[in-house]
Amino acid sequence: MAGGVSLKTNLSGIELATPVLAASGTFGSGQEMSRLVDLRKVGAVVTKSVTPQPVRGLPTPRMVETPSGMLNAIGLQNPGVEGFIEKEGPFIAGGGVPVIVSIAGKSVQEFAEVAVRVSKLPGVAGIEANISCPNVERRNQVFACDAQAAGEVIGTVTRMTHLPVFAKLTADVTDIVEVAQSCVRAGAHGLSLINTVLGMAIDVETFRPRLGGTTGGLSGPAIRAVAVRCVFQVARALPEVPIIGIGGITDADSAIEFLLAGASAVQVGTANFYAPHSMVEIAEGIGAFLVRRGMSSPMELRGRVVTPGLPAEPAYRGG
Amino acid sequence: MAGGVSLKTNLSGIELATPVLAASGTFGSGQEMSRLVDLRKVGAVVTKSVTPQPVRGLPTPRMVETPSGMLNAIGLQNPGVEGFIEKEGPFIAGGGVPVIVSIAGKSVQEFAEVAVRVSKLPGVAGIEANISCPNVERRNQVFACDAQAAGEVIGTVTRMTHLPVFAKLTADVTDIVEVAQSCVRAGAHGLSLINTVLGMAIDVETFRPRLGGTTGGLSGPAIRAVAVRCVFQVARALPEVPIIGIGGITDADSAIEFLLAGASAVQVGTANFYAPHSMVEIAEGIGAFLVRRGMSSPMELRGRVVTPGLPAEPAYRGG
Amino acid sequence: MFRQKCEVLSVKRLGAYHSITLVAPEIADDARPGQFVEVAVPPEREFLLRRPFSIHQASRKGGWAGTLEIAFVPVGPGTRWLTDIEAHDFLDVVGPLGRPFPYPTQPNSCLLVGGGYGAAPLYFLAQELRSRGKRVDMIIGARDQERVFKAVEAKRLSVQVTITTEDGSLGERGKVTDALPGMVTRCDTEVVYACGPNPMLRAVAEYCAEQRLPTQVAVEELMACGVGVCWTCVVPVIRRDGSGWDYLRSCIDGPVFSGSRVWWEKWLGGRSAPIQTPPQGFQAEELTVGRAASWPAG
Amino acid sequence: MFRQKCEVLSVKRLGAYHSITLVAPEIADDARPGQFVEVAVPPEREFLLRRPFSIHQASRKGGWAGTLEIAFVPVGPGTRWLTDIEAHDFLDVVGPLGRPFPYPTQPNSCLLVGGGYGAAPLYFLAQELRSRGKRVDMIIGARDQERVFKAVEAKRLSVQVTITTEDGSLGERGKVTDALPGMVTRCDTEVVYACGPNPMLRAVAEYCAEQRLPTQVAVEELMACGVGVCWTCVVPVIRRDGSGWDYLRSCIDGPVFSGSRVWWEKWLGGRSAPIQTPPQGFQAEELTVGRAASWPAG
Ligand SMILES: Cc1cc2nc3c(=O)[nH]c(=O)nc-3n(C[C@H](O)[C@H](O)[C@H](O)COP(=O)(O)OP(=O)(O)OC[C@H]3O[C@@H](n4cnc5c(N)ncnc54)[C@H](O)[C@@H]3O)c2cc1C
Ligand SMILES: Cc1cc2nc3c(=O)[nH]c(=O)nc-3n(C[C@H](O)[C@H](O)[C@H](O)COP(=O)(O)OP(=O)(O)OC[C@H]3O[C@@H](n4cnc5c(N)ncnc54)[C@H](O)[C@@H]3O)c2cc1C
Ligand SMILES: Cc1cc2nc3c(=O)[nH]c(=O)nc-3n(C[C@H](O)[C@H](O)[C@H](O)COP(=O)(O)O)c2cc1C
Ligand SMILES: Cc1cc2nc3c(=O)[nH]c(=O)nc-3n(C[C@H](O)[C@H](O)[C@H](O)COP(=O)(O)O)c2cc1C
Ligand code: FES
Ligand code: FES
Repeated sequence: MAGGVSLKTNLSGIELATPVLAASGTFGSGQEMSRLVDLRKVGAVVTKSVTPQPVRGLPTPRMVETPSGMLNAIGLQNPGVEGFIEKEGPFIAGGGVPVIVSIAGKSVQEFAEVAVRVSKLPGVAGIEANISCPNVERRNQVFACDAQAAGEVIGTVTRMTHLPVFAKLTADVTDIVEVAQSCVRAGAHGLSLINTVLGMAIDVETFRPRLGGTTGGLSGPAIRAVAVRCVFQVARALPEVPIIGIGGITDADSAIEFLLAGASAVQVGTANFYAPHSMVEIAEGIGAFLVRRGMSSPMELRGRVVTPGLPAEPAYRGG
Repeated sequence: MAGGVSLKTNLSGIELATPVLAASGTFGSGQEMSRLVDLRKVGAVVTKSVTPQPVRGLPTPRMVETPSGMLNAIGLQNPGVEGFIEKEGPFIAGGGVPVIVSIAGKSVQEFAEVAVRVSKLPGVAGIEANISCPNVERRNQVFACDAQAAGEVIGTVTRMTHLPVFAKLTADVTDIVEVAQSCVRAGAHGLSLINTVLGMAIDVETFRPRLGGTTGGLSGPAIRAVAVRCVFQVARALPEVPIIGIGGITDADSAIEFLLAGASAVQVGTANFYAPHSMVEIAEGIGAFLVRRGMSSPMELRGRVVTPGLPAEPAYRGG
Repeated sequence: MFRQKCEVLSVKRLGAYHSITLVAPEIADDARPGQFVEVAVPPEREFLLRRPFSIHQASRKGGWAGTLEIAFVPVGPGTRWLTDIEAHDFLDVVGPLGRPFPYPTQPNSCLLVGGGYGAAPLYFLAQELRSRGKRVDMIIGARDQERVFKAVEAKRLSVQVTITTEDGSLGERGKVTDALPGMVTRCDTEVVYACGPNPMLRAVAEYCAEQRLPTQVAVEELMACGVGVCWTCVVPVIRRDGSGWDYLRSCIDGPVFSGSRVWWEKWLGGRSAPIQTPPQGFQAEELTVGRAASWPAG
Repeated sequence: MFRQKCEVLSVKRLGAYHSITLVAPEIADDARPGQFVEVAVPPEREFLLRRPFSIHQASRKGGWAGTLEIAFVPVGPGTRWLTDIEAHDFLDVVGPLGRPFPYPTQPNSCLLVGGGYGAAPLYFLAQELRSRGKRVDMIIGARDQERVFKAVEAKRLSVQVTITTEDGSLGERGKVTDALPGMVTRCDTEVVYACGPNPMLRAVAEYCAEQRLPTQVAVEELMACGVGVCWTCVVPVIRRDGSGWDYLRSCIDGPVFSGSRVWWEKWLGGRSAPIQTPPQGFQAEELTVGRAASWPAG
């Protein structure tokens, strides 16, 4: 790249061509999208979350557009870990792009199962534990909404694999720093912030929820400010831990916001749906920005946000 | 109104001409806006939050636009309860529009002080306790982020006043139902959901937060889905409690979404800034909707959302 | 599948419809009837996602070589925005997408049934079928005359045509399904193709199942990506081996499915009359359209 | 204060500037120099808030009676959208807003200093001052020739004029503040009015304080509502009685403030040279412009 700039990024040991990754559930494993996107210019692909058994998912409608965002309620539809390996194994082994496998489960045990199986799969670069799903052993409370449960999952998964493990957290908690700390104590090699924000929309003509699953996850630019805040809070508390910033990233500037807030890399989700080329453009844009600022690596931006008046947080939500 | 429809709404004893209120901090006390809006067509005005002593507020910039929303960090600037009474007392006593006074404080004691003083003010229709502000007695944790602290404030305020008291909650919690229940147990006559969502934006040129207060509150259509979800969750758990739905309401349809989710009334905030007439148009739109559906009162819409597949919640955030 | 910035060659009004003809050589070259394209909306809007539109026409040869036509009725922000598009503007288009209508191998008498904008892809299909020596008949229906899409074109392309409108403002008063039995008999129909509102597809599919007529229907579900990665666009489809059913992605396993394998009751609710499609262990005796069954999953 | 749907009478280009003339009788009738209007952006955009623009011209009499003109440079989505506005389009406008420039009571020699689009309101002000028999001189500056707003107009309205550009492409090379001392001497300036980038206003105000010259400056802060209810647009201003300072709303207590009472250091940071404006107990000896001090707070 121009001006001695390199976008190469080392994420907890994973070598990436760029710090811009595809977010889970928005890019498959890369196979389908390879026809539209040059995968060599993609940092890595985080797969759709995989569970031990096949999951059929929720009834339609599974999405609804909201202002500057969308709600989705897929219900983790996936072919199960065996079906996943059959479908995606060869592609992943091919090594065209680093693949981080997102794993999910209804119990600590299920996470462990998938982690073990996935770790044996050639070519897998890392594991992202999607702990933003309901825990059947705790009245369906979401793992990531409970620091202890989150720590249990991560502790078990890290013991089960040699691969770097990223804990993917939700912003729908009173204190995300507490959950983050618990995951790091349990051995997480990095944190992925954030998953979608729980929301709902209602059809005023039919009086029905616009989603078959009633509630769903809000994504897109609408949640960007929330995600930047979460990355900022966690990075302040855990400056050593690699963070992947996620939430409403659509262009280089929004990606750079996350790096300045403390992220080492970013994931692009919803934008892939309408702008499949955006990850490549964002990486190029970051490169151009670095050149313009006379910097040589994205890491020079990490956590560089200047905050004189701290701690102003927790701020006056109420105006 | 046409077809025997009446928008009259009784909110915990307060008689309102329409179920559409002005949200705190977005409409003053009504004086300034009376030159642009016919206040007789406004359900009620919730004032900017008032504290015991004058508060100077945070340095600028105090706002930044975000996709389909805005962040604000005002820092509760207000003239203090005495200054407030001096400035707004006569207008409130005038009774041109029902006025609900929003009160805030750094401690339970401060809330009590303002509540007492405000209760003596002629013409005040009710009190909204903005408990989404930092509690100096608990390491600045926001009252509304702690069910117990929230309950303490509401318990004290309700004891100090004869006026109906609404507890205004934040969505930035793991379990908003728990906080809501605690407030209701403590005597809240109603709940206002939701306050702004904590967010942050960074200027990529200066590396500085775009807000003088570093973090700030996200408002506008971007948060609507989150607000509808909160109203839905709380209404399911507390079907008897009057709820005022707040968050990204811009038109009759978005207001009706909140009513269907379980709200008895709604507040309009950010939309007042760019469309001062919107509260009036929303009320008229609700009226037209009722006529079209052969209904006679907004209360007929309350909580009418049809949810066969429940409980799907807590839903699969992670897709 | 390609992503192209396509220049708008021309825009037309036909009754309630707007049509846009695009210069899109690669897409047009691969396009087959029943496939669709995803059109990007402009930046700085509060709505983000591409809008899917069936390929109404794709010309590989002749004066219109390399062009693609879509037709739509404005129903919301995206389609309203599209009505302002003018010649020489550029649209960001991804396509061709999805599984097209399969062609029958043995000689066949084909009845094409289109409701509303669902008629758009059927003329393209009719041409392809005729060029393969098939007999084509058509039923084109809509709410009213304004919404009947290209009645004249239907007459030009088919042996027999029935037009239906719900208000009777054109052709027979009623729904396309009212005209279905009569046409099937008159035309000795051997296979039915349908595109239109999902409830219409269901009625057609259920009637054809009763009559043991193979059907291919182009369904419509909300789509976020259009390319198979988001799993929002699924439809419940019975496995060919009857071992159960799956949610298949209508953007790549469809939008065209065999009408007898869509589990309508599960998808659209209510009770399926006359035939029920139970979920498990049900032998989905597929009524094949020649090699249709050999098409990709679904 | 009114809200009006205003028809666009005409749009113009002047160098880097676009200007829009609106039919807005009520607003034009009340408008005074230094006040502004808030223009609504269209629905379905990801940005929501009205955009504030100074009133460049407001004609109460003559051929242009009841019209209002604003001028701007496209810098972002709102202003970019405005560049597509054409005659006969309608804009949703709220105004007139804010505290206008006060006029001196005693005879005065007035120097008007404008930077970039900050020059826009000064011609309106110059006319009003002249009609009150004041002497008007002007310094108009910008980055380059393209951004010098209406140099000719400046010459027409003032006794002496200095044009400055940072790149020297027009007039003297440098900033308006470089030309300030010379002009003040040459013109026996008794009061200075300034509008432009906040750092420029600060430099002007600090120079004038040194020279004990009264100044009125029109500041700019981010505004969400423009009508005094959101408290986003505040500027730190020293109390007249010196008992301290307050954050005053620039949308109603301003945008025009007495330059000597804005606490520049607090607002814009850095160190204030030459004079410091300490926060507490500081006697803000206001340099009054005639009855200026008798204007609403600020
Ligand atoms: C494969 C496919 C092919 C299509 N072909 C055409 C076509 O040729 N011509 C045409 O006019 N339209 C077609 N559509 C529908 C078209 O995509 C939608 O009408 C369009 O996306 C609406 O966008 P909008 O912003 O104008 O309205 P929106 O506000 O997005 O939608 C308006 C209304 O239509 C509903 N809606 C939107 N998209 C869909 C959908 N995909 N399925 C069901 N309901 C929906 C919304 O829920 C809303 O009630 C097709 C859809 C699919 C999936
Ligand atoms: C009282 C007042 C009068 C004004 N008069 C004029 C005028 O006559 N002509 C003119 O061209 N502009 C004027 N402005 C500035 C104008 O309002 C902004 O340029 C405009 O809102 C930018 O909108 P946008 O969507 O095009 O760009 P945005 O994306 O909103 O802003 C572009 C850049 O300008 C900055 N910006 C936006 N608004 C302001 C503001 N109010 N103060 C400081 N920085 C800002 C943003 O932070 C961003 O960096 C005035 C502002 C105020 C407060
Ligand atoms: C500029 C601004 C100031 C606000 N000030 C207050 C306040 O003082 N007290 C309060 O309880 N809420 C305050 N709010 C929150 C609003 O009352 C409302 O809860 C929030 O904006 C969500 O509604 P909206 O999306 O319609 O704006 C403020 C919001 C904004 C945008
Ligand atoms: C349709 C859809 C499906 C998703 N599926 C998953 C998933 O399976 N696992 C997961 O961890 N996150 C999932 N996500 C969340 C995204 O990975 C990402 O965290 C979120 O969308 C925020 O990023 P964005 O605003 O860029 O989309 C999904 C998001 C969408 C929109
Ligand atoms: S629309 Fe995304 S998978 Fe079909
Ligand atoms: S802009 Fe809202 S108070 Fe000034």
